[in-house]
Order: sequence, then C-alpha cells, then structure tokens
Amino acid sequence: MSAHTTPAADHGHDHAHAHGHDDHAEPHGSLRGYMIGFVLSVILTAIPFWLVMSGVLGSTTATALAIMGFAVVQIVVHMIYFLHMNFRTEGGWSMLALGFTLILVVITLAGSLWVMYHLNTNMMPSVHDMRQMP
Amino acid sequence: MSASPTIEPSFLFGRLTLEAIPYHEPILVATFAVVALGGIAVLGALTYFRLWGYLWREWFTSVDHKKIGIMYMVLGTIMLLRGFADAIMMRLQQALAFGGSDGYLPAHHYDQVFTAHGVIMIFFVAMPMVTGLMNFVVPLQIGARDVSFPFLNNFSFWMTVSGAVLVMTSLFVGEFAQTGWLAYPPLSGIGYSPYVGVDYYIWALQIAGVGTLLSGVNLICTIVKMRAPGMTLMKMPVFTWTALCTNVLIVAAFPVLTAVLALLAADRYIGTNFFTNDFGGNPMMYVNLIWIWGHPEVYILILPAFGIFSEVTSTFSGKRLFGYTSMVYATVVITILSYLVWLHHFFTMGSGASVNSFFGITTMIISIPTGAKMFNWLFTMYRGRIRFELPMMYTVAFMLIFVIGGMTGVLLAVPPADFVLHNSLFLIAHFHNVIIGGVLFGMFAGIAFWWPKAFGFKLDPFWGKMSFWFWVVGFFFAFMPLYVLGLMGVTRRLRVFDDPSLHIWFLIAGFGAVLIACGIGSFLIQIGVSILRREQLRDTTGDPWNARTLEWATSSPPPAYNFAFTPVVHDLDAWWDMKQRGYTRPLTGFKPIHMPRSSGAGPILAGFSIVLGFALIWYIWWLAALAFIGLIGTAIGHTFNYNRDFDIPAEEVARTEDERTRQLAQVNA
Amino acid sequence: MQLLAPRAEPPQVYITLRCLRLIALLPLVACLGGCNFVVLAPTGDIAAQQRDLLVVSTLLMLLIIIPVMALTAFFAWKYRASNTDAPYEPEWSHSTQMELVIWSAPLLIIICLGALTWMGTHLLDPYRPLDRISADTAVPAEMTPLDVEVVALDWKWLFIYPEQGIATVNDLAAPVGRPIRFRITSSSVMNAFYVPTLAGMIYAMPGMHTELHAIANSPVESRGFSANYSGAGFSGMFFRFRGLPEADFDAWVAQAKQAPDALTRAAYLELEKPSQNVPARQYSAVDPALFDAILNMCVEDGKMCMSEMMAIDAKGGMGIESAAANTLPLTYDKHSRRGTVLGGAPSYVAGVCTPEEASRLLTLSSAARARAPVSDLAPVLGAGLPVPGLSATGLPAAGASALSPISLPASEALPGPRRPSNS
Amino acid sequence: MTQASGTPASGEAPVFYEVDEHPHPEGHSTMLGFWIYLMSDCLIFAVLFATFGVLGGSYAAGPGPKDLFDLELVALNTSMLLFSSITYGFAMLAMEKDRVKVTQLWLVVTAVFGLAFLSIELYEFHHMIAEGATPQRSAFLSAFFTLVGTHGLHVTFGLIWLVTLMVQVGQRGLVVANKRRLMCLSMFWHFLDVVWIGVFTFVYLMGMLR
Repeated sequence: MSAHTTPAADHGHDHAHAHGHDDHAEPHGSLRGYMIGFVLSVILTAIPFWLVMSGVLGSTTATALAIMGFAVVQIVVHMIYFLHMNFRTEGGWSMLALGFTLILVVITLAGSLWVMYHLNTNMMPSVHDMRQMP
Repeated sequence: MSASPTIEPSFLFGRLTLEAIPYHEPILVATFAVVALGGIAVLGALTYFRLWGYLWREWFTSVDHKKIGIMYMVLGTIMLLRGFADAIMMRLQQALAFGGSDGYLPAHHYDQVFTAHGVIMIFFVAMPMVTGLMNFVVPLQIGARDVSFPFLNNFSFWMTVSGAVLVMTSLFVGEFAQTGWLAYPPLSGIGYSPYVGVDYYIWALQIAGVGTLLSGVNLICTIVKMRAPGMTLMKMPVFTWTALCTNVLIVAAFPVLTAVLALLAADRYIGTNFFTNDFGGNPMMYVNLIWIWGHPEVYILILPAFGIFSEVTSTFSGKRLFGYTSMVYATVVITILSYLVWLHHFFTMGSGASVNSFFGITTMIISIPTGAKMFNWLFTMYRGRIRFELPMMYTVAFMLIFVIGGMTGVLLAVPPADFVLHNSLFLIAHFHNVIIGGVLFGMFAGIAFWWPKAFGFKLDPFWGKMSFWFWVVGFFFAFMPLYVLGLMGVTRRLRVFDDPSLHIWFLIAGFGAVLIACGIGSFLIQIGVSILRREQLRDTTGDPWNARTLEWATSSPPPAYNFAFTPVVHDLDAWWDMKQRGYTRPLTGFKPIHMPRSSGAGPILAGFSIVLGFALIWYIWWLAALAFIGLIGTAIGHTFNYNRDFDIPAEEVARTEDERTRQLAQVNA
Repeated sequence: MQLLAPRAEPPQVYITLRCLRLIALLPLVACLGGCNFVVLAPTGDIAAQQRDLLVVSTLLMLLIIIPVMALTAFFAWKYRASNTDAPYEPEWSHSTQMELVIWSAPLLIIICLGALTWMGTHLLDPYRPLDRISADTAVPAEMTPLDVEVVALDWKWLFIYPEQGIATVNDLAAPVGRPIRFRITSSSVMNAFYVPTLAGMIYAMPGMHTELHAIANSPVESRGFSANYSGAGFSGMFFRFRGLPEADFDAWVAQAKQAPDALTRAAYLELEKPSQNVPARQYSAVDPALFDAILNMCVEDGKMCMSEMMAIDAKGGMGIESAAANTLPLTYDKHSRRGTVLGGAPSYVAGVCTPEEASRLLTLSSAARARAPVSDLAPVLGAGLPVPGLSATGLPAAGASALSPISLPASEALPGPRRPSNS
Repeated sequence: MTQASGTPASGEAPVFYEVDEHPHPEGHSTMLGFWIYLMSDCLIFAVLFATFGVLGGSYAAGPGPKDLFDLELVALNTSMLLFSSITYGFAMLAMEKDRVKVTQLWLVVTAVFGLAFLSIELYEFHHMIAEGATPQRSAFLSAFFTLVGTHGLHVTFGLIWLVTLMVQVGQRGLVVANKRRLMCLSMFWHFLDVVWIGVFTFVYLMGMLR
C-alpha cells in the first residue's frame, strides 16, 4: 500500500465523530482483553467438542443447535477481543462493512441452500420411487 | 482446428504444440496478419519516436489516478473493437446461414465467437470503461489528490490488462471457450470441453478479477476517507454515490466469481466433483453461484452510468438535480436489492413456484427505484435550459431507449412469461437494450463530458453527432428485429436456420450492426479529428460546460496534484456554489505537496500473471512454478520498498498555478 | 451434412399475425406477411396462458412507460436552450408531492404485477398437473395424462412413450385434447426442452429430471428445440412436434410399432454417442426401465445408479473401505476423454452387485470404523439391486436392464485397495 | 435545496479552500482498506461454505464424515490456532510498547503454532488420501478439501507474510509502516480464526452429527 498524503483525508468523515487524524491512536486491546478473549474462546471451543464427542444431549438436532449457538457466540468474542471491533473504528465504517458482509453472507448461504433444496427436491431422482420400481 | 486434439502433455511445452496455432484457418491467419502488421507498425513507431521510455515513465508505471483512468478507457476502446468484430461475425453468419447454407463459420469457430463476444464486452469493455471513468472522475469530484492506494491502482489496471492479453492470446494460440459467456458445466467441464478454451476463460477472468476487486477496495476507501472537508455523505455528487455503490457491489460480488471459477478450475485440473455429473457433483450449484455474482454485475455496470446521466442532466439543464435525496436512496436500495434477485436468470431450471415467484417479485421491486430515478431526470429537465451537447443527446436517447429495456426486463421477471422468452433472442434484445442504451450510452456521455477535463480540449461535435445518430439508429435496426425473432420462438446461439421467414429480420439486424460499425468508426474519427483540431477546440477555462461539481474547479487537464489547495465544500453542487458566491482562485502561498511515487512493480507483477496463466492453461508446470515464484517474490520485494512518496516543491506548484493564472487571464481578456 | 426431416418441410400451420398493435414499439415496417409469432399465437392452452400473462404485463407497464417517453420527448423539446419563453427555475429541485408520485406510481404497478406474478407462477408451474383442457373445459376425472419421457442427447432428442411402448428420435406427437406429462432428463450436458406452440421451456439436466405438463388444443405441426446451448451440434438439435387427432395419433403409434429396431440398452448406448442433424426415426419397442436408467446414469453395465447412491449416502455412506474399493476405471465414455491432468484416470462408482455383497461390504467397512459405526444397514436397496422376488421378471430379453444383476468379475466387486491405474 | 442551507451566515466570507493544511499520517486508509479486503475474503469462504452445505451429503457411495474425521485431532488443531492467536495478541501488545525483541519473540512463537496447525492439517489430509478418500472420490470430499484447504492456504500465506514482516522489523525496527503492517496481519490472522470457528463447527462437528 503506497503511502502518500492527502490533505483532504479525514475531513470527509462523519463529523459527528471527533475523529483524530491518527487512526493508529485507537486502542488495540490490552493484556486483559486478550486474556478474557482467549479464556472465553477456549471454553466456547471445548464445550461444543465435548457435546459432540460425548453425545450428552442425545438428540442430534439439539446438539447441532447448541454447537451453532456456541459458534456464533465465539465469533462475537473473537470480533470483540481479538479483532477489536466496535462502532468507533474508522468512524463506524468497519462495522458497516462487517454488517453489510454479514447480510450478504446470510443471503448467499441461506439463498443457495433454499434454492438448491428446491431444485434438488424437484429434480433429483427420487430414492423412494426407485425402490418401488419393479 | 478440429475439436480437442488429445495430446499427452510433454514436460517442456505441456500440451502446447504447433498444432495449437490455427495456421489452417484463413480467417484467423488474416486476422493475425492484420494484428501483427498493426502491432509491428505501432511498436516500430514507438521505437522510432523513442517513446518507450516516455510511456514507461509517464504512463505504464504511473500511479496518477487520472492517467490510470485514461489507460483503462484506452483498454476498453481497443477491446470494444475486438468484441464488436465478434459481433459482426455473428451477424454475418446468421444472415448467411439460411436455406441449407451452413454460413461461413464452422461450429467450432462460431461457438468461440459468441462466447468471446460476451466475455470481452462485459469484462474487458464495460468493466474497464466503468472503472476508468470512476478512477478519473471520483478523486477530482471529491477534491482529493489521488486514490487511497495509488500503487494498488496501477497494479489493478495491469491485472485487467493481463486478463485481456490472455483472451487475445487465445485467438492465435489454441482456442477460446465454446460454452457461452458463463461457461455452465457440465459443458465447461473437462469431459465435454477437454481442450484449452475453458482454461483460457477461467484464468483470464481470475486474473482480471483480482484487478477489479482491488480497484473496488481502493475506490471505496478513497470515497470513504478522502472527501474534501465539508463534503458529508449527503453532499457527495451523485456520480460519486453511484461509484461508491458500484464498488461496494464489486467487492461483494467478485469474490463469488473468484470462488466459483476456482471450483470449476479444480474440477478441470484435479478432477474434483463439484459440478460434474458423477460422484455426487451438482452442476446446478454452479448456475446458482455464478448468478449470485452475475446479477450484481449488471448493476455494477449500470449504476455508474446512472451517475453520469445525473451529472449530465443537471449540468446541461442548468439546474440542480431534482430529488437528490431520493436519487441517493434509490441507488442504495438498488445496491442491496441486486443481491436478492439472482434466480431470475434460471427460472426455467425448475426450482418451483414459490422460489420462482419470490425472485420474480424481488426483481420487479428493483424497477421501483429505477423508475424513480427516471422521473428524477425527467423533472431535472423540467423548467431547465437544456443545451443539446453530445452528452445530453446521449442522455435523452438513454431515457427513451432504457425504458423499453426496463419494460422487457420486468416482462422477463414474470416467471411464466420467462418460460416462453428465456434464452430466446428476445432476451438478447433485452439486455443489449439496457447495456447499449444504458451502460454504453452512459460511457459515451461520460467520455464526451469529461474529455475536455482530461485533455484540455473538447471533442469534435460533428463527428460526435454522426457517431450518436449511427449508434441510436443502428441500435434500433440491430436489436428491434431480435425482439421480433424472440417472439417468433428463435433461440440464442443458433448457427444455422432453415425457416426462410426469419431471414429478413436477420438481414435487418445485420444492417443495424453495419450502422453501429459506422458509429464506432465515427467515434474513432471523432477522437482523431479532435486531436488534430485541438487548438480550435481548446478549453482553457477548466469549466467548458458551466458545470457544477468540484472536478471543474481545477485546470484542464488537472495538474498532477489536482488541487493546489484542498477545496472546502459547502453545497451539493460545490463548484456551482463557489461560482455563485464569488470564489477567487488562490494565487500565492503555495506549499510543497506530498505525492506518491511511480512504481514499475505493477506491470511486472501483471507480466508474471500472464505467464502464470498461460503456463497453467497449457499445463507447462515448470513455467507456472517459475512465474508463481516470480510473482510472490516481486510482491514481497515490493514491500521492502519504503520510499514510496515525494514532495512536489512549492516553487513547482507556484509555477504550474501561475501558468494557469496566465491562461485564465487570456480567456477573460 | 444430413438434413433433418422436419427441416425439409418448413412448418406451415403457424398462425400468422398480420399486425400487432401490442408491440407497436417495434419497427414493423417490412415483412409482416411472413412472420410467425408463434410465442404470441400458440395452440396449446399452457402456452396461451403464458402469452396472456405476457400481454397483460406489457399493457400494465405501458401505463407508465408511454407517459414517461412522451414526457421525455416533450420536456426535451420544450425546455431546449433556444426556447427562452419557457420558464427557467435553476434552483427548483424538490417537491414532496412529486416525490410521492414518482415513487408510488411504479409501486402501484409493481403491486398489481406482483400479484399477477404470484398467481401466474403457481398456476403455470410446469410441475403442476393440468386441471383444465382449455379455458372452459376441465380435465375429465377419468382422463390420465399421456406420459412422454424426454432425453436430450448430444445432439438430438429421444422420446419414450411408456404407455405405447415405443420410442422416437426427433419426432414428437401427441393426441389433441389430452394432457401430456413430460419427464425430462439429459444424457450429458444441460439443454432446455422447448416447444413454443405447446408450453414454456424447462431445463433438461443429466442425472436429474424435470417435469412439464402441457396440452395441445388443436392439430398442429410445428417444432421444438433445445433452448440452452449445448455444444457444437446445438443448431441442428430440433424435432418435429405434431398435435394429432386421436385416430391419427393411434395410427402414428401403430406405424411406429412397425419400425425395424427396438431401443435396447445397447441400442441406446450407440444412439447416445454425439451426432448432428439426426433424421427422425422410430423404435418399435423400448426397454421399460431404460428411462430410469438414463436418469440415474447407469445404463452402462456395472455403474451404480444415482438413486442407489443417494440411498446409500442418506445412510451415511459406505464406510472408509469404499473410498478406494468401489470405484473402477472408466471404460466406456461417449466422449473421448474425461480424466483430468492432475487427478488421475477417469473412473466411476461401481454398482453393488447383490444384497449379500452390499451388506458384506458394509460389514467390512463398519468393522473398519470402530469409532463411528453405521447406524442402520437394512434398507440399502437401490435400483441397482433387484428387489427380492421381482428380479429380472417381465423385462425384454434384449439388453440387460438397469435392474438385472451386473456381471462383474468377483474380484473387482470386492473391497480391496485398488487405485485407478494411470494408463 | 436543503443542502444549500449549510453555508455560513451572510456577511461572513465563506472559506473555499484550506490554506493551512495539516500533514496526515501515511497509510491512513490502510486499515479500512484491508478490512474491506477481508470482508471480500469472507465472501469467498461464504461461497465455499455454501458449496459444502449443498454437497456435504453427497458421498457418492463412498466414506462419510464419520468414517474420516478424527475429532481429537481437530481439537488439537483448533487449540494450535487458538494459541497462535493469543501469542499474536502478545506480539501486538509488545509492539505497542515498542519492544522490538519481545515482539519478534512472540511472532516466532506464533509462527511455530501456525506451522504446527498446518502440519496437523497436512497429516490429516495425507491420512485421508492414503485411505482413498481423495478430493476426487466424491462431491463431499471435494467440498471438504477445498474449504479446509483454502483456509490452510490462507494460513500458509499468513506465515509467509509473518516471516517477511519479521525480516522487515529486524531491518528497520518498529517504524510506523511496520506497525501498520503488523496490525494488518493481526486482522488477517484473527480473521482466519473466525473462519476456523465456522470450519470446525459446520464441517467437523456437524459432520459427525449427520
């Protein structure tokens, strides 16, 4: 990334934020923050592994929902403690980008699965029918 | 050449043999001769006039967004000629191949032609032109001195060039894909397209895609971080808004293309089974994924055109843009909605009524903000003083033509109607209607509008009007027959016909293509004539159209640093506001200006990419490895260069500005 | 080049529309006499309903398109710079009422169109069986649709009539007034099955089947084709479509019954090889299991059927032993080459021969994976496996059926470490 | 137009340009730009996840996840990545205090954990391929190798970048440009963590539940 000076730079920002000229003055976490994040992630990783390996919950669906829940929480933990996401970074633009990306990820994933589910249901040779065949 | 020679790859040359060079196809040999002679002439002239050093120093390695923007436009124009040559070959074939005649193109050649036409027109004509205009205009319009990452900008451009070079190489070494421009598997899989065509397609698009994605990131950052003081989001010019939304779309859509092409490449190279018929692969997934990219792509192209029309309408009507706020919201809404409609490209794959009607209705909803935009331009003209200069002529033509394309588009979004129109020539007519009437006219309007800013003289109006009328009339002749043919049940990509009643329509369409050829010719003549007559067409004011936004506040062409002092913005139409309230140009007190330094790393990296792509296409593994190492090595080496900027001394700034003062005084005298 | 039979006699029965006010936007200056707007004048009820939707949507949109175009022209003329009499308001740029109008006018039209779309899409879903013969006649309760099985081949169309026991290539006929149910698949790449006069198009995809319900309401001779580009022979990939009165249809079937050849699996594999501009032909008999074998991509001996594969997958796969054990090098392929440069020789999944062998394979594999045993083995029975008590009965002797046991050397069907040989 | 009302009160001469420009730090857009790049990368992974979601059950009568995955190994692998994350965090903390040696030390530790992660992953791949579960065997395996492999490829590039940065820090110390680069790599590294959460949850754990 080439460096250069552009006097116009930060002025374009939303002026509601008293945004300093030095973006690097932002906090980049503390030892405490990193440790909290680390401990939380270890816990949030260990529990789903344990759930699946031991099969405590019995029901597959319940286990699946639980580990997905833990994944979401852990992603949030990583975002906050490791990636230092908040609504102030870059005048909120980082968060905006993240939010937009999340929406698109959801659209891509959910949309693809939805569309492909319908296509597959309509079109894949049916297992059931075949077994009835003479 | 005959289909797919099966050659055991050799170590040294992979599957590249002499057979790969189509010396037995007269059309290609003639083309090659012309290209080679032309190329030798150009290279010879460059050498004779000792321009190589100049070009390398001042253009190829330049990180100046204005020069990069201009180079994008040159690339787009050159590739337009190639893409149009393909178009006219198709028109000729379809006009000839009647009543038992097989036409003059065999299937192997014809199928490459229509694939290449689509790929080139979208990726190497429309995209470079859109990116080029954004590159040139956006930093000027927001009062910045360059983009956020000037070196990256240069690199992005050269990656796009690399992709174009690979596509052009396929003309003379091997073949191009014969799959249609989106290369649906299983047809594009190794089983049914075993030779190099699809590999050219994959690597050309992957390499160009890197460039497009990075330039998207670059322009978003530029718009977000580098606006002049006072320019809040709701005071951004509409073109900048559309550029922002377009680049958001680029950054969000192109990764999908990258990923899906990578999966296709994996299928073709290592035999994975994503989109194959066997082993559980699912080709429908490819169609689904590629349209998740493909639909936003058309909005990537059209949004900047909307921006251009907004600037042009308000400038040449001498009025503020009507409904700026709703224009902005319409743009943002289109941006988001464009992600929710992709399935309308494959209603006929049969995903069922609920899915189809959901995507049909979301598609229709997009027409609401688009319609609102149309009305905004209309009411900008209302009670204005419309000067019919070339950009405005294109705008009015756009408004008349685009609504037809919009209507047929909504028609295609009604699934039951799509069932009878999909993949027909009606569809072809529809998207040429919006791409030519929307994107291309937008680009021509933009070129005519900003040309004086880029070069300091206007374009010749006579040849511009010739070009305009040839294009508009040619468009109607070329594409209205395709609507008719679509309603007659004629499908796309056909090579021969037997129903004689269709013939006349293909002849009319062919005639239209000839008119468009004249339009392109006139456009090139217009540029040539304008350069020759540049002294008569000279504009020294920097503001030849009495325009409204910041780019017109500086000289034409702008100095390397764009603005000696960063402008402060008080109004949406910043420059109009400055003119109204007695702005005076600063004449003294200049300071040194910090600027980025040129770098040759961009062209070098792109060169390695070409070699890498070529080696992968032909299975020349040792060369691929070398090129890859070269690529990574150069990239890493580049990061060891910490000396990337310099100061333009205050005296030089003062000298440049004094020269402009002198010129302005001459105008006023 | 061979000329296809339908091509030799251009269709005559298209209804010619002399003048189309509807598409008055088009420069219909020449050649109206010879134009066959088949999409706008179909003979089938489904296509007619689709046409109606097309027309209504167009009219609905013209409500707003025409004023916009007229206003554009009018404003461009009225407010030209040379007309200094026209009012000029350089600062006028906002009007709440106007904004309301310009957003709500398109919105209203889209609401109407959206409702129309929702209903139309559900009513005209190609998977939906017909409930009416024409606008005023319902389908009689005792009438069953005519089944036609459609296979898109490189580059011709195969039609199988299971009820009549015949098959044709590039020649489709249907009795007038009886609903038709098409089941559509493809042998190699994507195509789209489209008979403009009958109904809208639908994709034909390998290993998958789509459905289309349609009806021919009056006798017609026209043609259908592939609407999705499928390779070099695409342009010649069309067929004759005839809607015939009941008696004529029966005569046509009887005539087909006289054809010299029967469509066995062997004949199919021969037919499947790529060929262009193929003339129409008929087969007097057809292997009743052929279509399902084509759909499941297991016409060749020894290949596992898709449905069988999916049944096994639904049970969690065949275990780690099957990774290398049940693939075999490809010997037959209609195209010259399928292997990839870095991925080894082309191969296919071998069908499991007998239930005993299948369970043996699965027992072996489940023993091999002690940490995650397979849950349930019982219903692993696919098309490749004969259903007990039904095996190989009632099938034509000619050509092995998909359901007959597959003759593989015993050693090949057994699990064992075997890599595809890189020959 | 409402925008026009933002102008200074009449009488006061409006300022149309900045006479006194203040210098800006170089690379002021880099962090945002890099973040946006990561977001685009995120969409690449979204596509791969979607592909895995659609094809993840197509074993082509071959082995399924239960036959192939070893959760203990995956847990070990995950812990490697988690450790490398926290050690990178320590490197960042040392960097903020301008301690070159400490920073370099933590970077080395991070690289070691990263290498361990990659080695375990390669071992797993090698093991599967040796058993015949190659990417060519089924759509499920194609999707698995591609998704996990793409993540691994990212880690590989992260390691190359890490080594490059260690050389550069060694040469020039913790200058502003190097700090900025370290922060970019930090985002990249932690971003890969986040992706890995998705991988072990949706590929490995959910695979065992199928």
